[in-house]
Amino acid sequence: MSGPDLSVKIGAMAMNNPVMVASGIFGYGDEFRGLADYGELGALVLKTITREPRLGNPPACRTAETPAGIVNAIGLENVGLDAFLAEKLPAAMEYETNIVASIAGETPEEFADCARALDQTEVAAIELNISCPNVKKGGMAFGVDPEASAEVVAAVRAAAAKPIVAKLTPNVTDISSVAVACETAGADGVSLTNTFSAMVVDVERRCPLLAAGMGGLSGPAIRPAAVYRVYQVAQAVAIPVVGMGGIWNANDALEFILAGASAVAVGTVLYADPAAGNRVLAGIREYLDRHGLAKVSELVGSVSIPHTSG
Amino acid sequence: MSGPDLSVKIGAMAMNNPVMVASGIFGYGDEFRGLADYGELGALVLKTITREPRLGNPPACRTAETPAGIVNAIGLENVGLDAFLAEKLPAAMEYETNIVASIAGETPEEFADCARALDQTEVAAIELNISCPNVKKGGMAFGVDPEASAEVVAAVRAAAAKPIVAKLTPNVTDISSVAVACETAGADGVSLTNTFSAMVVDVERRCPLLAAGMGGLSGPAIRPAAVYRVYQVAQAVAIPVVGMGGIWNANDALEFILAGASAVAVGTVLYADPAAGNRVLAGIREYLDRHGLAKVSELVGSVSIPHTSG
Amino acid sequence: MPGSQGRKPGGGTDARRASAEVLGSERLPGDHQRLLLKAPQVARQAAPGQFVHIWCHPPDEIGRPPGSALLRRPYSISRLRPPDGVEILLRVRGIGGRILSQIPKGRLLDVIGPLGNGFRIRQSMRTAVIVAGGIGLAPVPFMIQALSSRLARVVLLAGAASDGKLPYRVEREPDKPASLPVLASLGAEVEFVSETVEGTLVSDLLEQRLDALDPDSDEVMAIGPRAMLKRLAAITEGRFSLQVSLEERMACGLGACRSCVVPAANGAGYKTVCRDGPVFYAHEVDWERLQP
Amino acid sequence: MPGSQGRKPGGGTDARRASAEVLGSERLPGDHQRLLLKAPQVARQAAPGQFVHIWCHPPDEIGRPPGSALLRRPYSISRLRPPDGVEILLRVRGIGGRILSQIPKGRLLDVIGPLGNGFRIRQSMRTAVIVAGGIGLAPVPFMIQALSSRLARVVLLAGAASDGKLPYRVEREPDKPASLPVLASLGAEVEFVSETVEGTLVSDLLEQRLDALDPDSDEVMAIGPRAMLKRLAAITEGRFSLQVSLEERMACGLGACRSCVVPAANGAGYKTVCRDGPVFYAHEVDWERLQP
Ligand SMILES: Cc1cc2nc3c(=O)[nH]c(=O)nc-3n(C[C@H](O)[C@H](O)[C@H](O)COP(=O)(O)OP(=O)(O)OC[C@H]3O[C@@H](n4cnc5c(N)ncnc54)[C@H](O)[C@@H]3O)c2cc1C
Ligand SMILES: Cc1cc2nc3c(=O)[nH]c(=O)nc-3n(C[C@H](O)[C@H](O)[C@H](O)COP(=O)(O)OP(=O)(O)OC[C@H]3O[C@@H](n4cnc5c(N)ncnc54)[C@H](O)[C@@H]3O)c2cc1C
Ligand SMILES: Cc1cc2nc3c(=O)[nH]c(=O)nc-3n(C[C@H](O)[C@H](O)[C@H](O)COP(=O)(O)O)c2cc1C
Ligand SMILES: Cc1cc2nc3c(=O)[nH]c(=O)nc-3n(C[C@H](O)[C@H](O)[C@H](O)COP(=O)(O)O)c2cc1C
Ligand code: FES
Ligand code: FES
Repeated sequence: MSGPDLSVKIGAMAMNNPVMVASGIFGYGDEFRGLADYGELGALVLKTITREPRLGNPPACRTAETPAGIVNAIGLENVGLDAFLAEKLPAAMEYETNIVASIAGETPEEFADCARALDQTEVAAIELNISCPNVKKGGMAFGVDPEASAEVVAAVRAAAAKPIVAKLTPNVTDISSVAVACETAGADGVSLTNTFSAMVVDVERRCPLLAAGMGGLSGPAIRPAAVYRVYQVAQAVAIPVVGMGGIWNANDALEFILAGASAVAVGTVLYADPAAGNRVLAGIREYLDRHGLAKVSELVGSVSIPHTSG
Repeated sequence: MSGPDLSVKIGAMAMNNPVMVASGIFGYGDEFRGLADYGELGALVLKTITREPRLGNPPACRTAETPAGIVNAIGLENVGLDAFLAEKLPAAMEYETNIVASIAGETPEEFADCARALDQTEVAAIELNISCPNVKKGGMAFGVDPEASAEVVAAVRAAAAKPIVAKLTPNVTDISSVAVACETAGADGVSLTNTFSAMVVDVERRCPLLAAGMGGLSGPAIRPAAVYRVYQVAQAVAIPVVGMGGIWNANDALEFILAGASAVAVGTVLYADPAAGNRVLAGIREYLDRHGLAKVSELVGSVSIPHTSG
Repeated sequence: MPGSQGRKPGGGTDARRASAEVLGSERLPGDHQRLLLKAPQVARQAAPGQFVHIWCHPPDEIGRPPGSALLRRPYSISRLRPPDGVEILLRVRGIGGRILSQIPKGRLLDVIGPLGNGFRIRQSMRTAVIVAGGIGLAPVPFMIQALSSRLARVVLLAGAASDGKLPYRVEREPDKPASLPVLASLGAEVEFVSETVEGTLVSDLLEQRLDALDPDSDEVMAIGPRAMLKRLAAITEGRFSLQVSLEERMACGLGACRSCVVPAANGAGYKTVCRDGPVFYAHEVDWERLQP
Repeated sequence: MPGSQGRKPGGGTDARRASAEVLGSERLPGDHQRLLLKAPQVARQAAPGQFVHIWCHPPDEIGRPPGSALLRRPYSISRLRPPDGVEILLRVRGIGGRILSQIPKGRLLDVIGPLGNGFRIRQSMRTAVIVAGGIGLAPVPFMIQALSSRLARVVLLAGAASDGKLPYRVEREPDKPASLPVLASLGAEVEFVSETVEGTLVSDLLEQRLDALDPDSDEVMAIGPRAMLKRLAAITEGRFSLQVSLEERMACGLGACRSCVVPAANGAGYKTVCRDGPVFYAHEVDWERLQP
């Protein structure tokens, strides 16, 4: 199809268009097969894996609805690196687009071990889920600390040649400093935001609704908070930014792009509309046509915040 | 009316019930007069004032809608301390309940000056809006830094005998540490959360929708994130916590109470339903009756998060 | 609870808030919808130029937060239908308007109003010249209703981008200015221009007539796009008293939240559209600093 | 856009997703609603015990996030109405159910299904004993439809807290067990007990009959509250093959998100209700660790 140039590069990963699927939403890619043409999208990020398999949080319940959002406490349940390589990745690779693996660990070494193995595969890039707990720091997430984040990125950088994207948590005072630390340590891109820490109380039963107690808020509710964080990070780093958090339609995606995202990812919306990524992509195309723009890259980061202040 | 005991104390401020109106929503109290029986509520917090009058952010536009939320960038427009004392406070004092003044400043001294003057008035308590920019730290909010927050609280504590409530911003890595610093510095209570930093982009005009560029997200969208922060803070401090952020109905308010809030405040909801505070109060009463509880205080902080983790 | 009946919303004690029954809802050309509400509290107290603040969802669902249209929507009072009917005329653009336009007859709407300050009618006034552009025509019927009963003469100069954008039928006869018969029948001399047919702006119409007006007894009242209002302010400055009705995004609608401010003249800070306005004397507004 | 017609949602390429027309919607006792959907893709492929995942809002509004019911809602397939009708039976409790129960005939619903694994019918099976409690009765008509055409005998043991909680009429005649005529007419021997009238639990009914059943050819299929299922698992353990249908909160409904997991027997991690289930053999589930 001719039309505007939608291509985007993150390090060596070339994407036909800026629409990705966010990690975790989509499992290992196979379960949604057939519900939309996922191969049409720029990249698909698979569920975060860890070196060892993990059971995740206790069930009953793991996901709750909140106004225009959901709170999940899946807790990184995953099959582990070996089963991922043997069973899950080959199936995902059947999609004719970039497949991105997402990894987490409790130490930089665990990240590096996963990355080393993935470097031998066909994955287009590796996303680092640094929102997970850092055992050295008593379970505080790596991603809330620029140094710990940089350590993870550096360890992975040393272990793998593939493009690396660091996925940032919004639960920090200064997300830009984390982004800059990741860039300096060698990340090819950053993606944000992961979920906002959150809690839902079952008032009738007088206990947390999620078995894990707390979880992460995603969906349209967080969009304006996520857009602002993308804006802040895009001001601070030179590497591409992948924006996400509540994208529901093309207008939302364009908010992220105008705020500074080179690419965007759809997440929670896929539970309502499995074809949302394609819908968003079509809408971005339509917008570019309507505004007579030849390239999506012309839009990236084109808004700015006035320097006056009240 | 007999029925459950709803009373709450924050320092020396005794409230008949735990439902407050949040700062800023309600102006100086007079504008909403007649749209509900505000005197029935536990306390009314007036709009934040500063020592000098302030114009706030540029207009067109200052408030935007987002999914289940709004983003505002009013920017502390206010009449200043003198006009507040002369004109606004006397009108507000006509409500037959606790009137709380909210103050902000660019230095601890500005806070202290306001507090000193307010200490001579009939206000029941003083709320410190420490989400405002700290000129000494290049405009970073006081509230993101435990030490700067403590400095403000200590300065006000030295200047005023009235109960002091420190209002916390959620835009930090570790809100509990800020709460603890405020408690140690002499606060009688903490209230949270203020708004989440956020941005809305006008995609057609390709600029920020809010004239100020960024603003603060409030409303139901933030509720689960606010409840979790209240939970965290209530675990960390012994002083009463005022919970707010997206309360729309009694169930929402009870989530905050069960998570650890001794009192709650309604904010954004008043723009839809000016009588929401009264509706919430009635619902809390009904809940206590239905559950056979004699006191609302029995509920405060009665949920806990399991210590298992996936 | 669909189609539920008449619970008074929220226990408000203020006569300004009520559940108003939708007595009629009619689609009009140009994506307009006319709603007729049974709102005695509004009908009794309203002045032309005032507005109502409407919760777009069912009143009995106010305890559940909606995903969109969380805030009320301001709409001018378009016309009174005595004894207690109030019409609003909305152009469907965004989500709130769409929801309202789909509410069937018989349902209830949670309405606060009348709010704000309407157009002032000075004692000495004889002729009112209403200048209205586009959706600015919404409150014009009510203005004519109120003015024509008290003044010697009411002139309406109306403009639109094209005839099709209007909710009213345009009457064009040879050698006569185009008219809007529905509005003329309420008691105004009407002249209408469309940018596509006549190629004239409504502000030009006023300019042509200015010399024939008497600054002591005649007054211009304007409502429409900012660009039009700015132009009128420039034309009339120092010569005629001009009242303008402004729009801004609102939250409270009551003057409390300071969402809807516009710059006041003489550096006097900001004024709220919802409470100080929506109608201002042109000299109260700082037109330089007013955003387009 | 109300009452809009048949746009295929989202350009999905999967036969499992379609806009299904609501052919009928009927209020039933006990706050139940029966919806009849025109869903050929479901009707063609469905097995009893499978479910559909429904977006509660208009299909053409899927591009706008709702404030509540952001996730789809899982409902069992209650009955097939050939050639392409699919019934669901819902008990209105929360917001999603309320929205669905109010959708008028003629509107469209965005439905994904059939999803999950239904009840298995072994080759050697002769008698199926269905044990159903409360809203567990929803898929029972479809189960009877499918089983009675292939097995010698279908027995339904049904229970509820009280008669009034049921969507069906209860028939009580002297000296006979209470029955549910609508379900009996589909080809099952029915015995019904209500806790308030008979004072018996449906699990007791099964217990009384167990000795008369043949483990090789007879099978128990159960659906209802967890407590009931737990009891049945205990009663049948090691003696009879038991299939149970479980419920959990879902997000994707497709096995991807791991929201809806239940503990698997023998420490084999978790299984998803949406994809591995909702029907499991009792021996696949770790009943100890299963939350009440
Ligand atoms: C005093 C006053 C009187 C008005 N009278 C009329 C009238 O009689 N008929 C009519 O059709 N319109 C009128 N408007 C404009 C009307 O309020 C907006 O069209 C309406 O709020 C748009 O809501 P929406 O959900 O349909 O659009 P959206 O674009 O979805 O609204 C998004 C947000 O922006 C706000 N907004 C969007 N456009 C405007 C606007 N022009 N003015 C103020 N807020 C806006 C909305 O209230 C909402 O908060 C009036 C506005 C004001 C301030
Ligand atoms: C496989 C399966 C089949 C089902 N079949 C039927 C049926 O045929 N008829 C029927 O009436 N109900 C059935 N249910 C239960 C039905 O899905 C819930 O009643 C419904 O999701 C409640 O949504 P709500 O918005 O009305 O309630 P709310 O309480 O407002 O829902 C809040 C959230 O909790 C979830 N939730 C609440 N209760 C349940 C539940 N029991 N199971 C799963 N999720 C829940 C909702 O999906 C939603 O995400 C089934 C559930 C499952 C898992
Ligand atoms: C159920 C669920 C599971 C998730 N799992 C992961 C995960 O494994 N790894 C990860 O980096 N992010 C995970 N996320 C976060 C999303 O990738 C995304 O960052 C977040 O949901 C915000 O985007 P959204 O609002 O569009 O969903 C998960 C989100 C949800 C809702
Ligand atoms: C329009 C608006 C103005 C506000 N002004 C103030 C303010 O002046 N001082 C303050 O401490 N908080 C202010 N807030 C924050 C609220 O008091 C409250 O903390 C926040 O909105 C979260 O609660 P809510 O989601 O119920 O609105 C304001 C919020 C809004 C929406
Ligand atoms: S809308 Fe709140 S002051 Fe005008
Ligand atoms: S609902 Fe997603 S795995 Fe079952």
